[in-house]
Amino acid sequence: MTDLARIVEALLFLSPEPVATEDLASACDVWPDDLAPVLEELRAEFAPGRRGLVLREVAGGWTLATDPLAEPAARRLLAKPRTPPLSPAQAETLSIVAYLQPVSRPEVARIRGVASDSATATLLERGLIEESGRSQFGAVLYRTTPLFLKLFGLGSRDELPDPTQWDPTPEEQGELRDRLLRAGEARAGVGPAAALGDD
Amino acid sequence: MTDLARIVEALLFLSPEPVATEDLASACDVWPDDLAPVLEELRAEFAPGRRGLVLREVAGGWTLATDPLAEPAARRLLAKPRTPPLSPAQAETLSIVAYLQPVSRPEVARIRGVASDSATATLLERGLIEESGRSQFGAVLYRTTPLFLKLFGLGSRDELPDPTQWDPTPEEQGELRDRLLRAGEARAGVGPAAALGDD
Amino acid sequence: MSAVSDLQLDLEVFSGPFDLLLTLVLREEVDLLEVELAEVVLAYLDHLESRGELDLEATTEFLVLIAALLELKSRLMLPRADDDLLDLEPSEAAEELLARMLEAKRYRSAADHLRELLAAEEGVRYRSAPPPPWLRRGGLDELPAGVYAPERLGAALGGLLRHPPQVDVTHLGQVRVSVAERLEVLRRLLRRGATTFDEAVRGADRVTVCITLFALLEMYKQGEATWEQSEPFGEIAIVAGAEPAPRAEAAAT
Repeated sequence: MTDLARIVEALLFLSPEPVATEDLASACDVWPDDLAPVLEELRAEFAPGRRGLVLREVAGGWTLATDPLAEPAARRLLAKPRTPPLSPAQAETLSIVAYLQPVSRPEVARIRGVASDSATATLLERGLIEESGRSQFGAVLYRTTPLFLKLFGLGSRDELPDPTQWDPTPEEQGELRDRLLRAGEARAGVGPAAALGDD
Repeated sequence: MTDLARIVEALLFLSPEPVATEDLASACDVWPDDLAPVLEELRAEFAPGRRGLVLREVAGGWTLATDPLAEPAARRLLAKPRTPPLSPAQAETLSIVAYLQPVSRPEVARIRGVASDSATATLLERGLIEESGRSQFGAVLYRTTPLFLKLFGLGSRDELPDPTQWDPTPEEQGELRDRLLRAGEARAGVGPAAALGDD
Repeated sequence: MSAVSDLQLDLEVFSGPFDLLLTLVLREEVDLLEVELAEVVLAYLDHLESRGELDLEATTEFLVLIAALLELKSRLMLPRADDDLLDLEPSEAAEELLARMLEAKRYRSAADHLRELLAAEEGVRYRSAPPPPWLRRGGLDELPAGVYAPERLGAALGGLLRHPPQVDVTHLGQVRVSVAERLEVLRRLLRRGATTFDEAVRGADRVTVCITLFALLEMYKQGEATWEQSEPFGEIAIVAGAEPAPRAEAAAT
């Protein structure tokens, strides 16, 4: 291992947050380009399945993380539960914030069709979203945090897939429209509202 | 690297304190004797001079530490003094405390329209605000600190800039506190206490 | 099963589940003008009470549906409305509902994706140990004086003094507006003399506009108010009727 690789390994171990290539370079007093081969070397060294640690690129920087292989033992040693899963309301609120940020709570409520105050409060408390100023109407705006990217294994927000990929096809939309109109005939204990809600 | 060595590497990476052999063994669900060769393997892997990290056996057990080689870079990356930016939530909270002090947390929440616990906690932790007794209703009151005056370059609280120049509704009558509370309530609409968080 | 599809109605012109009524109205098999929407709302409130719980999701669904019906009915009932105003096809109402449902669905699917991402990260842990003592960053007290600009505080405070434009109350909005409230608004305006519909709904969101129109229809029915629109899309002038009806409030809320 080169000295530069050894230093970078140590920096990644010490830093509580992912470190951008530029910050690593200036700490090591080298050009970012000089760091590229070192990061490749470390990436190969800490490739998944090789060691107990994996080198990851998340939240715009580099960081070391444990291999899931160690999870049962880590749970026994640290007695700390991992991040609890998200409730459906929290996940919906988070997805709206992630895609539309900065976005206000009223806007989230409009899209979800229900008030989302407690989901928003939980996401704030868990550090997945944060305030980012106010809208022109004075409503607090929210955005996602670096912790969100880190916990979801994303390098940046650009890695979120295009959400229109989940939209129904025009044919399916036409069908939904027809069903809304024809729901009476299709109704066998299931109304139009419920039928659409399940799609 | 064996799976057991990988797991132990991950555990040593995660643990902030040295871990005793027995604790490592029970976390890995093996006998301490089974761990001896694994620790030898890791000790050779993380021998001084080989990598950026060194495996050390100290009084309390085993621990990973960085090689002194990385110290200057680590200081440049992590120990350099910096002025933490004020987030929008922190700036709003701090301005309310600065202009209205002493002020209670529920008042801050009413004016901002959202719970401000994390902003308040950060300002307290950084020493920009401090507690100053309790209101007649038992709520903790806050005021700014001498450090606040120093960092904002103010000789005393009287030197806070006159907010008139930023006042969007100069036609409104009343004390600053009343006006802030009225505006906060107007922004919150007629909504339930949910908007105020945990007052 | 959502509370909305459970809702059974027993009205003068229709008896059966609410979602069937919706369907029949959209297919023009039941005349919306003959449906007492206030009765539907009352039935729903009774229904909620009997369930003993408030299902926000279902309540919102109901409100969206009833608002769509209110809007449709309002348009049908507008006096002197010409063909332009009557052209809201049932398909347009369906279109509106569809658009909302698609948007909500998009982010529900994105939410599912996020939950999958999080599940895939199961077992990935990051180091959270504090840095060693020799690396601890100095506190703020080591910073030089004046690193922050006091103007930042003045500007932040100024922002907090701003009153939102009235439209902002919609952010707590659609679930919280009631016919009783809108009756109150209309009566208050009328006590000061004649008013206009625009005045009554200034800055209001769509649902509030619908509910206000519904409140106005209720006042009209009770002889509390009449209104006039001289041209399509023109201003709607509202004047107090000859005989304010004492029963009006009970009937409408």
